[in-house]
Amino acid sequence: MNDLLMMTGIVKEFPGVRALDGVDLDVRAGEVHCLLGQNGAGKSTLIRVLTGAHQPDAGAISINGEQVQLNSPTAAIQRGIAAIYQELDLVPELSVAENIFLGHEPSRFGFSRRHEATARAREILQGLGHGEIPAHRSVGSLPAAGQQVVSMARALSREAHLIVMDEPSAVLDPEEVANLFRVIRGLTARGVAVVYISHRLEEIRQIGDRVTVLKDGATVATGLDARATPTKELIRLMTGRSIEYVFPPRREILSTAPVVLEVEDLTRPGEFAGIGFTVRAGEIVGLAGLVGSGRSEVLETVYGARRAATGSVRVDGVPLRPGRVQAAVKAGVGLAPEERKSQALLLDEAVFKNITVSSMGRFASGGFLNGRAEREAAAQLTTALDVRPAGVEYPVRNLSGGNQQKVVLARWLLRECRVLLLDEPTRGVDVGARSEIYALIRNLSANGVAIVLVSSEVEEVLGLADRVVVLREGRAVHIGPAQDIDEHQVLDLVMEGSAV
Amino acid sequence: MTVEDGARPPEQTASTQATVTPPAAQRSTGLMHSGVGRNLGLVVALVLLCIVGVITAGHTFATGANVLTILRLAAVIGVVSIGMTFVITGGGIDLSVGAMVALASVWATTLATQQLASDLHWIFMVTTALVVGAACGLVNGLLIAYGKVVPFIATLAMLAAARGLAEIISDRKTQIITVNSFVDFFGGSLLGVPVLVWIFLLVAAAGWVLLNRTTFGRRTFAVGGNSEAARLAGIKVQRHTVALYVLAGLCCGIAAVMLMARTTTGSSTHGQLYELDAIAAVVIGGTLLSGGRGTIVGTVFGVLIFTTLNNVFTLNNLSISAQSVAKGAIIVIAVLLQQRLAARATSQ
Amino acid sequence: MTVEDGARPPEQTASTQATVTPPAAQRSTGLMHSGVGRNLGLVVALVLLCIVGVITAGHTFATGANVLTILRLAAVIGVVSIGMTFVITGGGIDLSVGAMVALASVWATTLATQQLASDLHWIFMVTTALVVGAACGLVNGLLIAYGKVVPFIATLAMLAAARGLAEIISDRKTQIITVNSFVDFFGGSLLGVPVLVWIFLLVAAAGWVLLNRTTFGRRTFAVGGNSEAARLAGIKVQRHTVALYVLAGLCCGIAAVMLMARTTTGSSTHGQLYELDAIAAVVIGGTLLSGGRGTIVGTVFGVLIFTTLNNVFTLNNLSISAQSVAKGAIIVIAVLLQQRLAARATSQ
Amino acid sequence: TSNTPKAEESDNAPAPQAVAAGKNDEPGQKVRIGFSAPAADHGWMGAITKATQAEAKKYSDVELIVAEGTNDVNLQISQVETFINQKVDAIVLLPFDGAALTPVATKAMEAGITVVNVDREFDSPFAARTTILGDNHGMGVSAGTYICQQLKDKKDAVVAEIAGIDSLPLTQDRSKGFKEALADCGLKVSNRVAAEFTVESGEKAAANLLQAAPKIDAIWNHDDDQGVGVMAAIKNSGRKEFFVVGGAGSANVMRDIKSGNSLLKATVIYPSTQGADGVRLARLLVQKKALGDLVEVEVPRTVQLYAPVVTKDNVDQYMPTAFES
Ligand SMILES: Nc1ncnc2c1ncn2[C@@H]1O[C@H](COP(=O)(O)OP(=O)(O)OP(=O)(O)O)[C@@H](O)[C@H]1O
Ligand SMILES: Nc1ncnc2c1ncn2[C@@H]1O[C@H](COP(=O)(O)OP(=O)(O)OP(=O)(O)O)[C@@H](O)[C@H]1O
Ligand SMILES: [Mg+2]
Ligand SMILES: [Mg+2]
Repeated sequence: MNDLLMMTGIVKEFPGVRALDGVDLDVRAGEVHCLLGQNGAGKSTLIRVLTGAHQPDAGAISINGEQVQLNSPTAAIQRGIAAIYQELDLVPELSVAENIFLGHEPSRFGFSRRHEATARAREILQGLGHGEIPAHRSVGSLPAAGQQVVSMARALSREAHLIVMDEPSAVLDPEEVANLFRVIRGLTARGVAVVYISHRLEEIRQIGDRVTVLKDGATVATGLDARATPTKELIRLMTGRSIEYVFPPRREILSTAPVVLEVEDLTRPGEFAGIGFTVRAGEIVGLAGLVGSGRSEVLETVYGARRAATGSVRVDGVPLRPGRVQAAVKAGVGLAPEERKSQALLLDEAVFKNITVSSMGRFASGGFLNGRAEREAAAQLTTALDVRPAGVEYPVRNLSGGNQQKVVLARWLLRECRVLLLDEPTRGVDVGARSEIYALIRNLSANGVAIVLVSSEVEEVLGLADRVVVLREGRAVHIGPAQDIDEHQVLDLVMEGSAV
Repeated sequence: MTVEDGARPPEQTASTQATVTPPAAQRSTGLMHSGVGRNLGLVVALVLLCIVGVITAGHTFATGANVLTILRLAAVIGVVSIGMTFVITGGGIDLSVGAMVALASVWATTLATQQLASDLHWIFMVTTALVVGAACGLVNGLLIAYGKVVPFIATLAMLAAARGLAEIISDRKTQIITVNSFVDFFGGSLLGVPVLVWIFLLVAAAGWVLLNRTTFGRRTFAVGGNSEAARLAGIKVQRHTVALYVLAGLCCGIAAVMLMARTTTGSSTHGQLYELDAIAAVVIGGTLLSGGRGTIVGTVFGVLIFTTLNNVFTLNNLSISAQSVAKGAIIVIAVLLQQRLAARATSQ
Repeated sequence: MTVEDGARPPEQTASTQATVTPPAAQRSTGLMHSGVGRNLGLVVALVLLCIVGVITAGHTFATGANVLTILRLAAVIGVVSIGMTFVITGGGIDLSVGAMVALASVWATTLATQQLASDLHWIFMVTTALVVGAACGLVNGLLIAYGKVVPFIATLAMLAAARGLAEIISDRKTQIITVNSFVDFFGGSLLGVPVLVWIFLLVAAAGWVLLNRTTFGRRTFAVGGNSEAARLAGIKVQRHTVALYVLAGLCCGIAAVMLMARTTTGSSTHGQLYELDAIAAVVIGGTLLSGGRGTIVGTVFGVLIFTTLNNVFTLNNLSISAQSVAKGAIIVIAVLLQQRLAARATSQ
Repeated sequence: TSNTPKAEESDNAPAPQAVAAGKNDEPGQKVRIGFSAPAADHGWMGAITKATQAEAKKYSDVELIVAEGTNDVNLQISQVETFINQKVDAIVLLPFDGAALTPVATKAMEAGITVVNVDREFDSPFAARTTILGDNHGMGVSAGTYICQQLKDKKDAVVAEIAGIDSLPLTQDRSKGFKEALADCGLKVSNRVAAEFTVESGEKAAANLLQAAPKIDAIWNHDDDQGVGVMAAIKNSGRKEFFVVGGAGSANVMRDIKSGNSLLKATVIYPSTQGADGVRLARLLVQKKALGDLVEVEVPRTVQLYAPVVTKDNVDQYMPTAFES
């Protein structure tokens, strides 16, 4: 018994919500301890209590058998606890190196030693397999995945005994995840403990040692063997029910179905070139590719959020005015963007306002809004997607990460779109809600909506899409029916770009 | 399309309806609380001020005439502050309000305009003021939305330019209004309440409805809260931004008309430092300077607190410098009070 | 939010702005470019202004004496603006700078202080001014960091209170400095350059080093850019915020000393509207009003542009009203220029 | 008291007039007076309020209510309204803008309150019972005349002007008078800058002016408080080829003139005791007393104060009324 960390009976209340209601967690040195739970179960809150970001209302924390009071992030850092938070907590204006060493900058007499910082940052990034990220570039200009790497580097830059990782793999593609696991194994080999949170159960099996399951703010199981415990059992513990975690059956797309979306020769220098594909009514086209292959850029360009250098986008045969979101929206195109916090959510607004913001016209007469109708429509969706807490008046800021994602999705489900562009729609969403989202997407396509789906989980792309476009370094290297290709072939394609 | 069809079997939802979630009823009272709580501190601050007023100058403070005096004073800056609330909620700021008031008042009282007004109808003076205000607002809005000039700088430039223009037009002379029908109408009363106060009430009510009950208001929050998200949600962010500044300019035009009626003059020195007064009222009312959160009711309270403070000071014959110090202290106390009470109300 | 987005070129707003991993070398020249480019527009604006000055008033404008006049004028507001740059970069704002200058100047020129100074050393006057400035800043900082009063309101309150206090202490009299050693030292020159200009240069240089080369500076960016991230990284955000306001207060103390030397007086009317001037200089220099991005060099340029503008106006005997209009137009032009040039420099 | 510049001497030297004034000074019916003036953002305006308060203190039967100084006419109107609500006996009003305060002053008069208008004139005779004015135009004329006298032989003399707040009508009046007087002797204003009545703005304006004009023969500076800054700038520039005429008449300046070793050779008085006189007249009006040295039994409608030039020769005469700014 060498418990590095013991948390017992942790309670944390927010106005109106008891996020943690007696959680127990024990972590041993050198192990990867996985934390499972549905969206809103309280995982992130527990982590924030552990890192001193939140003060618990009750409960005890001891480290190496010694009772401690973690009343500030500094206190936790001094105890050797480092974290990668779910919401990337970086300073966009500062450089990569500065972010990594924020709070413990190499310095002499208060003067920062920038060369040392840059050198050490490079070292750490190299160790993470990302020597290509320039240490002096401002973090705000990195893509989400790059920022995630910086977050990791920052956690590693502290001499920590315990590193907490809150959904680090959400923005990573399979190759990156493998790389992450390599790093984690290196850490545990040195006796560092890792608390690992993810909604992808296969990852738990690959990297985890023991599992603790949270449900509704309480520990429902702890010390489970990460490899031996059956998936069914884990899901039952998390959700209180058993879910068949499968993709809904595929329907036949009629070749007579009209082409709704036509993308032709779309190019943005430096991002992607010569992208062309079509989507029929009721069809789902999946974009596969590594992080940085330009999938998000393609979607945003189709949507008009970026202006294409060349090429055209047509909806129902009518060309869209390039670089105009308005034109796309008017033509019935919707985009659920990749970064929910900065691109999608109005954090201080109520859930229902976030959901109806793109369909306000429907609830307004003469510019006046019918608040009741809005709330009802929103409530219907949040119930369908199992957003917790269930009230539509709740400010989105206070929702857990996964639930925020569901709110974004609900916005576009509400809007009657002809074309729906979904960028990582299930990022951070728990297994239960995930299968519900799959069903919803299928349902939409069954009703004639043309869907373009971007996901870093190849399994998801293949499971949902009718046709797959594989991108590599901004070029389409393969377009074809999803049935004709398997996961390995896709992975080969995204990395090599050679023939199947 | 088919969201409704998309909903899955009902039992599934029911079974996952978790226990963490408090019942809907409970939450809605919580929200009620925070709704009141948001302004509770302001109400308390205002009531405290009134109590001080009654104790120290009861015989005059608590009279109807004095209340009307306070309201009349509040009316002009109040209307400006309503416009400012929109701009700030939408993530901007407008330093040019005072200058716009001055320019509108000067333009609406030029000989030519007054001639037109006395020949035909005073409505021409009013229209001139409103158009001038709105036009200045339009320039602000275009510079900010399409020229990408930061609001602080664009409106600071407008401040300088509009006041300079007002001076040039008026040749730095105070222009006296000779159109009696104008003065009679706006200087008069309706049901015992001055027309100016009615205008303030109307503008505040219209502002409240616009901000809280219309798509325009909803978009304002969205644009101010996260303009990128608003853009991707299909809102015409730039056009909306322009509209917000035009609205603020329009409010300045209305305020100019009110000030013209009150002073029977148009002058390039009207509206000095209104930008600070208005922003202070808006911010003390609880609107976030960074945008995305705004409250008309709070702004009205903010204006009333400042004007009542002035009134109580005048009644009490405090030394002028001491007034200044006291004002600083009272502002801080009001904000601290507001915070503590709001926090308590929300946490209940 | 709009504030910053407004300033950015459109491509940058789209979140995942990047090219397919350009090589590091290429990116680093890009950075160089943007480093120069960031101030290129300001340089061009200043040069244009100077060209106008030379053309319209060549015989007087381009003289060494006139350059020194401009620098002397820039010095006081320049020092204030350096302090303001820190506060704004750290995500705050300080409206009380002018009032703090006034209070510090008054306190440092009371009979008692001057007596002490003439008996012992003028350093006592300087110390008094610095301590008063820093103390006011401390109050601001404590109210904002620990009292959680929004900076706008807290410093607005300080504005009222400090000016009122200055009036009480001075009894609204202009306090004339009789300590000759003080006036001689600060009014003098060193190597042909006025001491005041030296002080400005020193403060600017120290500010640059502090902001760009020390952990304090890095943390200022962090606190202003994402205060929650800074807190989670173990930075004592509240303490840092207090330090920023103390720094601004200290700069006001220095500015007070400079103003005392220039006018040989202390007065409660010193420093009027410095808040607007300083914020304008800082913002035109490229510091983000919403925090997280700040540049001392830009601020210095901002200050120089405004002072040169005034100088050129005066040399040309322009009427004040016309100056006002022209000023508005020139500010906008400078910003637009700056933007276009910066955008081009970055996109290359 | 009378409307001559010597009026205030009666306070310091209880000489002949004291008999008449003394009678008036006897405590009578209690008088509540409201006083409102623009913001004390410069020395002269601060001195006005101070002198007014000091004067009121001298009378046991006067209660003075002072409102916060403001440059917002809206607020000043409301202050007068508050005085009306308080049912004061008299209001001494130095309006930020005379025309703008006329309606509310008229309202006060209609409510039976005696209004005494100070310094900046209303545009209706019904708005005030009595008006006390400085002579802004006369100030300019006096300054211009003095400069003409001093430069009588130099036809191409360079005369510069440092005005006060340029957006105020009073500044316009002063400049107009100055220009007219200079024109009489064939001179003109070669360089004109405007400051804001504060020391700091004076220094700034003067520093720029000295650059703009490499050679100057005379400078008229409208306001002595900003003059402190002007003199500081001049000292800094090390220039000595000209002389300076001040305005308003602060004690500092008078001491400078008296010392004789300053470039400041003269100043034109603009009395800062107008508010104080206003209080006195308001008291007399309410108590229905007459003005001491006049035969007339009513207080006059208008009292315009004189704008004499103070030089080394006559400075002692004016020292007592000078304001400490
Ligand atoms: N600051 C806050 N204020 C109010 N409620 C909060 C706050 N933070 C979290 N909550 C609530 O606490 C509960 C737990 O949230 P938490 O973020 O810990 O969930 P999670 O398990 O991390 O979910 P996910 O998998 O979606 O990230 C949620 O119901 C959430 O709405
Ligand atoms: N690890 C990295 N370091 C630096 N830059 C990167 C990295 N990964 C990607 N980029 C840059 O980001 C750009 C776009 O990345 P982005 O993540 O938006 O692409 P994506 O295909 O949409 O992937 P995702 O699924 O993560 O959204 C790429 O063109 C590349 O220049
Ligand atoms: Mg979470
Ligand atoms: Mg992407």
